[in-house]
Amino acid sequence: LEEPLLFERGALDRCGVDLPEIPVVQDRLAGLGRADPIGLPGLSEPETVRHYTRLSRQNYGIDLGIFPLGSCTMKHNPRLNEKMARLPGFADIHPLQPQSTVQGALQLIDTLATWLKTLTGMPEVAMSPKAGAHGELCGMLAIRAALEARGDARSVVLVPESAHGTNPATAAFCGYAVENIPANARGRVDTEALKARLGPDVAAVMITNPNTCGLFEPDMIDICAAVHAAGAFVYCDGANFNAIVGRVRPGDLGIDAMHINLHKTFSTPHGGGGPGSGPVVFSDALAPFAPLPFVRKTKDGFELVEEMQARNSKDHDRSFGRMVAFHGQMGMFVRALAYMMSHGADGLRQVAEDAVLNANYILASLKDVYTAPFAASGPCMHEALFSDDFLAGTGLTTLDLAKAMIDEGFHPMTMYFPLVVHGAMLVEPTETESKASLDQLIGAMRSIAEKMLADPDAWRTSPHLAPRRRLDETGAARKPILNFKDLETAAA
Amino acid sequence: LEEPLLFERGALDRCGVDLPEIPVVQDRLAGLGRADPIGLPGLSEPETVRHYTRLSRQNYGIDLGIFPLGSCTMKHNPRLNEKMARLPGFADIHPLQPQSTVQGALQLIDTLATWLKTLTGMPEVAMSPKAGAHGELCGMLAIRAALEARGDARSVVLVPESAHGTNPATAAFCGYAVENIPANARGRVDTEALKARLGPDVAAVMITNPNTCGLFEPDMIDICAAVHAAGAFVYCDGANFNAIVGRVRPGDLGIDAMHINLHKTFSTPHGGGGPGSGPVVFSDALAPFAPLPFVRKTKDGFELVEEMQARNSKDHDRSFGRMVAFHGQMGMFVRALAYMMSHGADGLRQVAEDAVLNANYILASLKDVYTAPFAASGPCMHEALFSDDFLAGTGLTTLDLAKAMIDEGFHPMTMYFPLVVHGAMLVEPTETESKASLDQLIGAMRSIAEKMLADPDAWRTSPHLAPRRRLDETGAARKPILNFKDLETAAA
Amino acid sequence: MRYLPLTQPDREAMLTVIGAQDIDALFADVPESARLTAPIAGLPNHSPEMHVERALGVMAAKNLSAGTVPFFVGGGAYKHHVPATVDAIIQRGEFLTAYTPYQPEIAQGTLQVLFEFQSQVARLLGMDVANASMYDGSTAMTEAVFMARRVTRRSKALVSAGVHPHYVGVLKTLTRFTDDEIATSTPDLTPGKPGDDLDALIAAIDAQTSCVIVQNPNIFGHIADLAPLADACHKAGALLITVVTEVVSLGAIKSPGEMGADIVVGEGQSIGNGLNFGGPYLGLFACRDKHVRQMPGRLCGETVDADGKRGFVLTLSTREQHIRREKATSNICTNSGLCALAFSVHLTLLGEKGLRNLAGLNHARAVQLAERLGRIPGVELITTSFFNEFALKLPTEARSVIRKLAERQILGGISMGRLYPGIAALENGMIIAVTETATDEDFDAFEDALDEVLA
Amino acid sequence: MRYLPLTQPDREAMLTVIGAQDIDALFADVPESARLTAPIAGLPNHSPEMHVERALGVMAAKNLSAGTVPFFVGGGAYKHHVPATVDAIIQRGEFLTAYTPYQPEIAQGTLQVLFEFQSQVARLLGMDVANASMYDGSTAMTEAVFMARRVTRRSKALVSAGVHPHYVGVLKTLTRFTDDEIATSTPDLTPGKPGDDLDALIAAIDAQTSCVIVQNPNIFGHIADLAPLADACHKAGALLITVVTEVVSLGAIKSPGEMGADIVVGEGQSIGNGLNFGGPYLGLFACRDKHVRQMPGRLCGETVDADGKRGFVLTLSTREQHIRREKATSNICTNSGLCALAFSVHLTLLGEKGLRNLAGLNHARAVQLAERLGRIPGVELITTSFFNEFALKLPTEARSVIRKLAERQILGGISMGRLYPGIAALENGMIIAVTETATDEDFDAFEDALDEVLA
Repeated sequence: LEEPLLFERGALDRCGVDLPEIPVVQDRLAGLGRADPIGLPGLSEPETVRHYTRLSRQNYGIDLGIFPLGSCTMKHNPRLNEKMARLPGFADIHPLQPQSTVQGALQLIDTLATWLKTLTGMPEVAMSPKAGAHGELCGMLAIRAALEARGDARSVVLVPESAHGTNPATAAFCGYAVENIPANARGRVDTEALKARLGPDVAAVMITNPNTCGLFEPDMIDICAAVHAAGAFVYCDGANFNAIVGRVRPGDLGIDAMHINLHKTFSTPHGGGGPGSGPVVFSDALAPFAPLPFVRKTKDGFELVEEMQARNSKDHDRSFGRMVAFHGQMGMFVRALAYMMSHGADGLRQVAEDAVLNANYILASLKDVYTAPFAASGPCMHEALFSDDFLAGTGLTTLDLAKAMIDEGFHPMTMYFPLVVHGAMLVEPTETESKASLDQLIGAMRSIAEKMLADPDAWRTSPHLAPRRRLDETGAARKPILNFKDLETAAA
Repeated sequence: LEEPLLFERGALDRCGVDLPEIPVVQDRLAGLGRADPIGLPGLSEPETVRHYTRLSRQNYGIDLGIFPLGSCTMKHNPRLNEKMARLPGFADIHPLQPQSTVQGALQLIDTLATWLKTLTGMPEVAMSPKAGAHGELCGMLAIRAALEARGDARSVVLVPESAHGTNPATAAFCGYAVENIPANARGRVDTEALKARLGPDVAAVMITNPNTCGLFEPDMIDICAAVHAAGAFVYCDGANFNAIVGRVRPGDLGIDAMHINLHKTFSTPHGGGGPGSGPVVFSDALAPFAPLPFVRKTKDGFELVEEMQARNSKDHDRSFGRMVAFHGQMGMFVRALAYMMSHGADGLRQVAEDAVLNANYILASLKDVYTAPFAASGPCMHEALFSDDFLAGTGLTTLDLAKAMIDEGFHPMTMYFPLVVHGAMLVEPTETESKASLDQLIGAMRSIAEKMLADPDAWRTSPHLAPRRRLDETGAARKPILNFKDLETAAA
Repeated sequence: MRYLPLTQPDREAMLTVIGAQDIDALFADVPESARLTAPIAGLPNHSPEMHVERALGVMAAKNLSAGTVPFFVGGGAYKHHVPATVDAIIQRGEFLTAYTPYQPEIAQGTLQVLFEFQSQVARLLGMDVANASMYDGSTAMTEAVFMARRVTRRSKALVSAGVHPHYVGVLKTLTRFTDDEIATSTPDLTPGKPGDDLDALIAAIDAQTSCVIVQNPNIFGHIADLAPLADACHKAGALLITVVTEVVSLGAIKSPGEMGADIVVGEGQSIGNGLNFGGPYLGLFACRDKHVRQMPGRLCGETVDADGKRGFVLTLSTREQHIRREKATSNICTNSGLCALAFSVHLTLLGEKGLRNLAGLNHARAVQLAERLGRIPGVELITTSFFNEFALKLPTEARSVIRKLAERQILGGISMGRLYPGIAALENGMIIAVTETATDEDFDAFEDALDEVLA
Repeated sequence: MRYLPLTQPDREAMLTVIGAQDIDALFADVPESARLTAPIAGLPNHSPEMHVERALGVMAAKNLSAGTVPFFVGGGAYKHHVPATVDAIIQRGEFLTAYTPYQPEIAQGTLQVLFEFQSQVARLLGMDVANASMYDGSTAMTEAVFMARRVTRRSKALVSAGVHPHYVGVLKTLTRFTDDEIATSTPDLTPGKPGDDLDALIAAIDAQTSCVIVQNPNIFGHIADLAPLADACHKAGALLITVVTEVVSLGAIKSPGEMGADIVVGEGQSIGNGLNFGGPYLGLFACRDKHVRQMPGRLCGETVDADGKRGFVLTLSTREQHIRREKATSNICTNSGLCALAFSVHLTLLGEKGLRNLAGLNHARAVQLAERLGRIPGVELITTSFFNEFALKLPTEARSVIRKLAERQILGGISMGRLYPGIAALENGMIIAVTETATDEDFDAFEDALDEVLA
């Protein structure tokens, strides 16, 4: 059965809640009462449950099978985390309650901060950024604030061409010109080109490590030293921290700032697109510029510092300001801390090892069939990169292969990213897949590839078994329909 | 993707829990330690979630669509009930805690008891029976205890032929011979036949009202009076109480005992087969024989009376004893009370009205195509009865029709019950279906019937679109495989 | 009325289709005198969700929940830690809101779970075959006695003094009007093997005996080797029925099946299910292959579909009341499907390794506490071989001790006076259960409080 | 390690396939000096689920949760009753554990929900088109300012004194290194229309003005007719940006769209989402059709599949950073999908009728409390036209009053001293929010306590 739109099912006079009676009062709406119909269809509770349950079954989630999106990191989401985040002591407290009534919440934030600082080997952390890209912004704002504080106006940020698209967008947002640094043949930053470009106009280098080809940047220490010598800062995109957590502390490499995607490394759920959470760790050089508010341990408990001018604080004394209305993604903090405590120092190290092992197993098992552009240069980290070169001449591409995987019951890998590799396929299994699950994926990918090479014409129109066949994305963008317009139907 | 058996997936050394370290002690197992492998495969937590999530998707539930099983009553299961049942104050208390520490739990049982007594118009209720059939047993035990208490050994229980199969089974269990009473042409008990059979050997009459044809027994008051005049008791099977709740108090009809399926009338979830809960209301004549334990209101609070001999209780003074280890299905009590409070007296009346209206709408909409054996005798109650007579000559039966409905996306109705109608199809929509949902069902049922009559041969092998085609039930019973036997695989 | 989708215009349109003037016309069969013309008096009208939550929340808050205090109550219901995953899975609508799998093609989820559950239970209990669950341990035990009668065609059941007295109570109630003879005795508090009357049972077996029923670990936590009893039963043509109320013990001690039991019943609450003030719980029932057709309750079996694919169905339903009516093996109709699912999920998370560790931990912690409490002056450890539960003899009446502990916010166990009212010889007895959920701080608090109360 | 499925034999077999000697070989690219050879010091090792629950439970118990006390705190986050159904649905694994719908064929669930969400939000705000959500209200407001600059090619933003000061703070932070000019002012406590500087704003609009930003209801709960301001903006070629932090108000008062706003942003937490100590929340963003290609954030659009069936996809991604990189309209990447789902489910349960009733109830209750508190000697009701939130002027510093109320277990509102530190003229101000969750007993307790504290 197809599930109609809410607007086709519901009606303005239907309702799935019961409310107490409204006391009669003289209204104080200043004549601004809303008179016209809003157009919001309602449903009774049973119909609501059914509508959304049916819709949910048109979705794929990590609970149903492997979700091997490279650079997106879809790992198991423990239900313990969900349970903890729903404790009334966390879920039902207001951000502006008196601080004496939220000491446990502040303690949780402080505890999580300690874990993040210890795992990264960095002295400071800003907790409030709401997502990875928001964290990048936080880091770059601190860098610019630090440079301005020393009166050093610089104008350029260097970004390797394999970077996440958010990196250049963030640098531009902070008023910097962006220059790309090329990759070398081994899929890493061209260190010599980078060093050559450093100079008094360069404010920062934004570098992803492990990078978006799934490779560790071996020259990282060297690069950081060179950047610092040139008076600039190193921003590290920490999206792939899950590959090295517990095995490498980014602080030991010399970086100045890095965001951590709690939903990637620390398993908070993606929920079909968010919410995320992107705390940023800072070096001593940047710590004074970290944003407000922040939690500070005092002799009696914990304090939430919301405003610099009102207090004589020694830390964050040159904070660049507030990034969000309140204090960050508390719900995600609880989940991430539950995950960290569950794994502990030993378990988090195992997380990195298993994530890397799983990715290399896939790489090793498929590189005879799939083109693996950097496999010759050694092991990968948490994700295996392939390209569709092996399909040359068939007229088939990465897209066809991805759609064919859907018919086999798998979510496809990341397609066409990183941009440095043509027809890229980036496969990230994560540490929460079993060997049996990987063997199933590998078997399916081998079999599809072999069949595509044998009979290309049979593979141009997948998927056939999904809730929908290929969707017309061009048409959608050309004449966008972004809203259900037919008020009459809804009112009927 | 097919989901393998747990035993094919798991292994003895896999584990999805972490436990604290075991302290070293001198064991006190008297040499009875378990040495041999048990053979229990384990899975990590991510694999466990996936195994059961995938399995769940091979199930149909009321959350996905209408579940029109007649006499089974599948209505919306509110999530509020689930939330309330999980409050630690209800879910995390032990049945043998001191009574002073469970006063709220006893209050809840007492409150629910008050609702049940008020809704049925009966003076007493036994809360502990674990399901409807267990409630029947409770009622019949009380009847036999009451008869024995007055030294009146009777040997026969009369049961109409349309009764639930549990009724004769229960009567037999209590040591009674069972005699069937025929139905009349209007689908009701043949009152004259019943009265004619009454006599000094008859202990009780077990009667379902509304009956399993979905019809109200119009002579109920008359029957009860006749049974009482003959010195016997009337047990009413309350499985269909949802059809009359708030519109008729069974006590006003003259019955002596009736169980109430909390999972039917009051929406506690069926969970794929249970748990149920079957409190039994009693008349004054039977109240002294009700089982232990029971809750009594005292001046300071509530008391759980567990043992007669230890106390000088005035009520239940001739209790027939204990039916279960503890006090009944507390988890279901919380859910049922949440449902009752949500509806209130006005809402429960509306429940019965809408349930009956929905059933009659189906009956009226399909009786021109489907054979409706009792439609001529007037409206039905909560369920509409059809038969497959209209398929005569096609070689198709109720079973084929039911399986065809699966392919249309619906759960079929109850098949071949009640036994009084050949090829019976019993459709119970419940009050929680919308008109749109009923129209969809009616449309599909009409369309299937019309197509079956037009081209019978196309319809002998449904379903085709379900997770499985028709299953070999005969083979399963002939050589039962009830257990995964291959220990080697699991241990591998 | 948030649960009712029909609107007033819907209702009117439907009445028109039906050809009824109003809703009352549909209730025409109800005798005039029994028709209620208004909502029932004495009950409130419908309530917003918010108000229901508030009212029930107030009741819940009046109870002292196990997780908030040092907790040592057992006696047939045990507080174990249940992983959050278990509850998340059983709340999937497809499991929660499914009915008995009468249409197997669209109920393979429930059916495969039941098949796996049966397999897990059979292995855990050391038996050939288990059913798809029953109401609880006590009713399962009663069903076992009836099954033994069907198998042996005899009707005398010998019940060990170590069987949970509530279970015995249920058995007595349900055999009150049958021809079964139930022979029971009362335990005493002799230190060492409380409730262990195996020798007396062996001596009492005769040609009329259908079955002997023992609980292991018994109500006092005592564990025994049942093999000699099993031999004696089999020699006399009787069945050995074994009851297990703490199934976690089977990760540490020999299963009843390994010791020769013919029918094993149990309370499965310990795995996957919460305390819930006594219900819903999960009756386990297993037997030998040769007796399977005399078994009560639902059974799920493997088969194939029309395409030859493996699938599962409810089977052997010729034993059941909807087919057999008054000749059914039992009047039982529903099972505890959702509790069985919870059990199965938890046991899958544990696996062999986890169950053994969990059992080992329970045992070790119980030994630690037993030794600590046994050193309190005047306190005597009665049960010397046990799994995670043991009995103490106190220098005073235990009921009041338990009450005083509760006043100190400690739920310290069960007084035998509550389980065996009116038996003076037992009133100083106290039964204490220790699971993995008890901390060292809980031990300290308990020991200190008991010391204080007894001082 | 309950979350890690690989066993040691698995790991060894896989290393063999890879051809690596050990796991360290896979980390060969890491410089020797940065390789950690053991688990990181200073952190505990892995913990059983039971222990994690206990530790976090202890922290949670140290907080005073809103549902347990009389509660009147608002200021951009509101406690409303969320039906249990909402949480049950968002916990469905298929929603909870899905990623951004990059493969629309197997993400129609998320996509249809987003399309419905966009449609609901657009109607609620009275606008043509809404996006699929943003981080929160404050970041959405900042994005609106940037969008206005793109549309108007001007860079001066006028911010009303009634806008939430934290929102203004975020805007100032994020424009610190851009060319934007942000003109703000400080509100005062003149009774009647606190924070209402519409006339001054109209006067200040000039040819450099890209946008005017007003909040309605504003931080003091005051509501105003924005139509004159909208006209003034449009005459000057500037955009009117309206912020709504309490979206339930839109069930009672005219929407920003109806009053002429060009961009409406909001905090959607009020519907479907809990307080969560400030996050995750739900940024709403809506605009007119003509500006849609300048809009930030994800958009879901309707299309058809290869068989012509209706389906949904993410669209207009040419605005986004993964395509545009440094030329993107925003660096925003994730949205608040799960919070948007919760919002959409709750709003579906409410429907037009339920939302209007809920809003009516909030307003009536707020009026009742405002009138009661306004009668306390020395207390002045500052906000005379409001929805469910209003400001009081106390005879003393409000911060200490709030603290004293908290000591009495009453969460009585927000002191303006906390929101506007260092501004003496505001320090006696207090902002009080009233929702459907407050009972008459809560009102009594609050009034009595405030009386007592001020006495």
